[in-house]
Amino acid sequence: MRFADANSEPTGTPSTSRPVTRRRTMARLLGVAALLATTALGGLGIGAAPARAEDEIRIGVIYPLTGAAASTGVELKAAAELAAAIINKEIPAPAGLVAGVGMPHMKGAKIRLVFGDHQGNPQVGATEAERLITSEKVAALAGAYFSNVTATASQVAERYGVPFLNGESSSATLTQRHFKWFFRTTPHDDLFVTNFFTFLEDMEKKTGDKLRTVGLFNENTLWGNETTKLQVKLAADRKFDIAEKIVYPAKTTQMTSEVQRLKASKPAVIMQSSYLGDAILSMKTYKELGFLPKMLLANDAGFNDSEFLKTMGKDGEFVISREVWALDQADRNPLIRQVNDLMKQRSGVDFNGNSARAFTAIAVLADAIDRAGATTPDAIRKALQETDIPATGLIMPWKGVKFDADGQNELGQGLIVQVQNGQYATVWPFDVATKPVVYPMPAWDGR
Amino acid sequence: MNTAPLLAVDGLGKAFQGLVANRDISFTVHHGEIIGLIGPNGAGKTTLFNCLAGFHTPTSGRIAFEGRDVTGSTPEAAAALGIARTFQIVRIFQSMSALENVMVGAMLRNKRVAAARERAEAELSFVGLSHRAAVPAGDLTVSEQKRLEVARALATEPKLILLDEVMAGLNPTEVREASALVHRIHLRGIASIIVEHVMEGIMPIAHRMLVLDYGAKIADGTPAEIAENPAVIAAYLGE
Amino acid sequence: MTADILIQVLVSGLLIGLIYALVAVGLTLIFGVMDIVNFAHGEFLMLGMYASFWAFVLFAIDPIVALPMTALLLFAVGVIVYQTVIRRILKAPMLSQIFATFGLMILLRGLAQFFWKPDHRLIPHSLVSGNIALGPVQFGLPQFVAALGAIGVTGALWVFLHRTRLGTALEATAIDREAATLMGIDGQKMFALAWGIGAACAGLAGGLIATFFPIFPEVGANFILIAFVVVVLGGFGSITGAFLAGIIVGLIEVLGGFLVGPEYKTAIVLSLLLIVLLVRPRGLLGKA
Amino acid sequence: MTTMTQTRKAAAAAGLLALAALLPLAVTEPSQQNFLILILMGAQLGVAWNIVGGYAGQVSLGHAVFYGIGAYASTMLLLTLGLSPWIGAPVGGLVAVLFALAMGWPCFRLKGHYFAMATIAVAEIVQVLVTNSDLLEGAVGLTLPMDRGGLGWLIFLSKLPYYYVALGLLVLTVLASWAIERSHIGYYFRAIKDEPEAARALGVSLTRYKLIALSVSAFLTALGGSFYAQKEMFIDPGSVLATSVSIKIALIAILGGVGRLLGPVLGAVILITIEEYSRTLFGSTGSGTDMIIYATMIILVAVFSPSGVLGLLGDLRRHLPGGGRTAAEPGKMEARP
Repeated sequence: MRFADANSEPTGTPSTSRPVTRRRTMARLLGVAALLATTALGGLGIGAAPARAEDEIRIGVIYPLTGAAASTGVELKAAAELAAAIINKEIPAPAGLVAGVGMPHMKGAKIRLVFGDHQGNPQVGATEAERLITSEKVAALAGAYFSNVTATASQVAERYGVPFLNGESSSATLTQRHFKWFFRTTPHDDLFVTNFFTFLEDMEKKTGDKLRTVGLFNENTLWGNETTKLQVKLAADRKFDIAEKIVYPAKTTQMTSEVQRLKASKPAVIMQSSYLGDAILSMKTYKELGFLPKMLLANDAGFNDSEFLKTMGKDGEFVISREVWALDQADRNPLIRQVNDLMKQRSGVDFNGNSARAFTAIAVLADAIDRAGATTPDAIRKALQETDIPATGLIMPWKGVKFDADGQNELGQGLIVQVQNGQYATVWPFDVATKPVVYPMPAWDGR
Repeated sequence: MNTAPLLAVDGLGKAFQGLVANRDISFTVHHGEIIGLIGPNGAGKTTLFNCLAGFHTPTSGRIAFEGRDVTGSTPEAAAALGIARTFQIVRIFQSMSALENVMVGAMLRNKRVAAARERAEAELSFVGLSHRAAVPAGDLTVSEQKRLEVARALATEPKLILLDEVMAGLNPTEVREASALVHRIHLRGIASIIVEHVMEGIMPIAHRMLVLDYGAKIADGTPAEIAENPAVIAAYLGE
Repeated sequence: MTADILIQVLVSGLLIGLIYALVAVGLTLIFGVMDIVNFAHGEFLMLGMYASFWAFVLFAIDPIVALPMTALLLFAVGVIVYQTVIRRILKAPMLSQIFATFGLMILLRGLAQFFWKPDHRLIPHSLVSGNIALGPVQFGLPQFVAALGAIGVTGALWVFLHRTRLGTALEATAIDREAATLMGIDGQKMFALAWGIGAACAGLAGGLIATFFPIFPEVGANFILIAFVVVVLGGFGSITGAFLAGIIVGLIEVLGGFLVGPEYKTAIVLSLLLIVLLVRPRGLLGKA
Repeated sequence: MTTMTQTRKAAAAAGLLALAALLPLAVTEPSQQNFLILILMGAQLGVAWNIVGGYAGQVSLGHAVFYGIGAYASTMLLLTLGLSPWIGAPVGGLVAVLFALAMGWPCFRLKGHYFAMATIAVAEIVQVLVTNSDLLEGAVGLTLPMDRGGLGWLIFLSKLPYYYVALGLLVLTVLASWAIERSHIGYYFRAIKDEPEAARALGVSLTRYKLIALSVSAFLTALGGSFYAQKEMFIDPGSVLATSVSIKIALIAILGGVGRLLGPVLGAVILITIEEYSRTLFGSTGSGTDMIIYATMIILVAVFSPSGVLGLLGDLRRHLPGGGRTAAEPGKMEARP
């Protein structure tokens, strides 16, 4: 480095510059001393939990609150906070809602959510879980959205014997670990992928078209990889052809090579798993390169994010996505509308699949804690195992909540929705559909 | 003095992408000899040094050291054989003390730190820097840094030392000291080739002088002969 | 694979490659003038995107129309960053400089999240929305305009550096700082100028990309690795090198992704970089 | 004077070690112990990096590749052959050494920023390959079995044993670094860093000693990676092979002061504390405040203390009356005046 060279010219008597240097050194030292002092204090402060009210039930909630997925994490946090407000009776709850009556068995104790930020990093997730358990003394944990973070964070909970309720991670392997303390309310990818193929078969019957050539287009984290594997397996079982299988690197600058390959393979249907940024970029690239499959089946996530439609406008129309929640189901379940109104009042946005599941996870957990009548881990775990919430108590289109031996909710169901006129309309299962499927996808410029 | 030459350079040439820096240079150096290497700026003196010390691979010709062909060897190999050098612009190890600088040189022959330290102390004393041993090398004066480089090179126990302008920028007293130092190196039986512009420093002590101009050797003889040589005078006057 | 598809792939690669070049020229300029690698360059790009976004949302100014303003704004950001942080670490070791610009990167991301929320934004329509179809080859108008902009900006930068007084002074500083100082060129001013122009280039790139790329606080992370690859491949400090390397990287990335598999596209580009470095340790056009 | 300085230094080291060994008696809460373990892990990686990046001056920003090799090697050996990490970790270290030799041979031809960039490229390529490798379970990652535990398997329920294993690993790494610093190798490293051409003229083979530096550093970094796998019991390419891991390792060393034996330890204490502290206190707001605080601290240190915090302390000692040692490198001036 040239400057270093210039600086290193031998100086005969370096001491001439001493006074100035010393003053500067002292200034620098003061700065760093202040810094060290703060960090030292901080180090001691970590884990020294603030004083807490006697009748407070603490629940640790871990989400990605900074980093690439921060926008989703913040949304999940808002939903969890709404649930807490309802449970704590700060907001009157609609009748019948699970945990809507507060915590009668806990003498009206309030729950307090203690949030941790995992930044999308599995190690940080584990660290946060540990901190929440041991120093915040939470009675139970919820989170963590990303499947790989849920994996590490729930492992910590398992070691400490603290219940971990996961509401939003769909990796099938999570409940194949046979954990004792892990529970999951949402259905997992096995079900979702199965639904896709059943839906395609139903569509074939309905339209008389052949929809047997499928292009797989999934991102390359845990979620996308597992989805790909399931799709390959099910496609073989159900006699679908995989025209192209692409596992693309997430957070990319361009998707032209991906879309070119898809286009060249001429699939009837695309099945895609992407987080928000990639979802937007891929849609832009489809349009740019004039690629139009008959149907685009999205695997939730980015395509169902509140911002997807806001940013895509009419280019986002007619995307079909698997969902766990849809506002139009309110016609069948009035709770959905009522709770969604509360959400909209508080944070200005409607629920989506992710935030509705985050809400539900906290509600289910509070319900279990209330029935346990105590905050000991064993009592909560036992109550969770005994959970049996009917469909009428949920804002989810599920048959209810009831956990199997591995902690998986057996009564979860998936929906398939399609973007129509800027709304997600339920189009499948046909018996709960509010709109017919628009098929095939209309041309990009014919909208 | 041994009859076999320590260093025999035969028809050495070096070109950089067509630009000829050395052409057809031949000479020999005997054990303990002091050779002055002079010539106008750009005559190819430093290039010749770099070829001898393994920093450049000659384009043509051969270099033999103690009868062995060492043409195109690496600097490390050259140092191991016993060819040491200093640099025109000093290259001392800034993060080390004067003593540690010399210790690095001494480690070529003995990897033990304590032994290297002893050796380095001796060499520092030899160049008259003992009192500055613990000083960070960067805090030494230019003249001291030049001597430090000599000590560091001597610590590798060379048979031939290449000194690149060790007297440049020194005051008359310091030049006399430097001349005396070169002479003492000679007394240790180490041959030296000295690139120098400071004639009053080199003429009195050199056994032989080599003169380069435009990359070629134009004269080779005793200092007295060189001073009379018309080609040398022309080269310097033409400058 | 038919010829049509190949041409389409090459066109796509060329377009994205030109954009990479634009992101990279600012980075390489800063390095060339003062030997500092700016890890926060992707964040300058992000700020440029947000500048366009807010101009569009608040004042209904199209990103393309807003380009001069975006450039000016980012120029100011570059100069401020230089005056507040970089000026103080000029003589620090390379490692501390990396450390400082890395901190700057995190800081700008944090500030963006703090003030503008972590949401993904998009400029829904601009003057350059739509597609162009040339026979079998199709591409987006925004990408095309961005690529043209990249050529224009790089060309203008080249002309500035070689044909204007101020630019020549900057170039002289890059070639030999001490000599330039002796010639009466104010080094501090030149450094500030380099940061200003470097940031402005990133800002322009941001403004052009904002017409088709989602805007969010972490968007710089998507581009920074590629930008570094382009700078190194072209040779640190070489504007022409960065321009060439940008195109090469774009073509190789899209073509490699298409032929070998998109999951390996980054690895293909990085392998190309390593191979070039082994043959030419200072990149394609790096100064010795 | 020499013996006294050394005695004093040995006493200080022993005191520090005793303090570290007894610390868990005072810090009993597992999350606080976990915090201490994170510091030990960061310090170990920083000290290992320092060998090649600090002493030898070869700035690697691709150390995650060695970290990942260590984590994957020991975990794969455990999962497929049922080998204990006591065997798996050293094997992983050796694999990392082989990789370091293969990668260093061509990369060491490059200088400065080009070398740093090449190391990033190598690590990123490996991350892509592992992410797409079926054998290594790709992006799904590997989970360690929870059905065993104890010292033989280096899997524990409580934090305390992890603390001591991490401390042991750090001590081992510091000792290795110390031995190198004192031997001719350490002198050669610094010579190569300061003036490579002059070092060659003194018979130092740049390639050989740079490769030694990278290999030792790679071996120790890989051990750190194995430890990570044992502690978190889950690894995937994103958590052990990402460039962000490489950069963090380098930051720790830079923050404390490169080329100084204990610089990275101090760096880890500060960096990990800032990181955890800012996230714990401000991360839950989701407004990015934690990043702002973390980044501001980093910039302040870079601006006010360019040679690391230890460097600043060294400067101070020079300028205070009575602190009369003029050493450019503390601890290196053992010469008799």
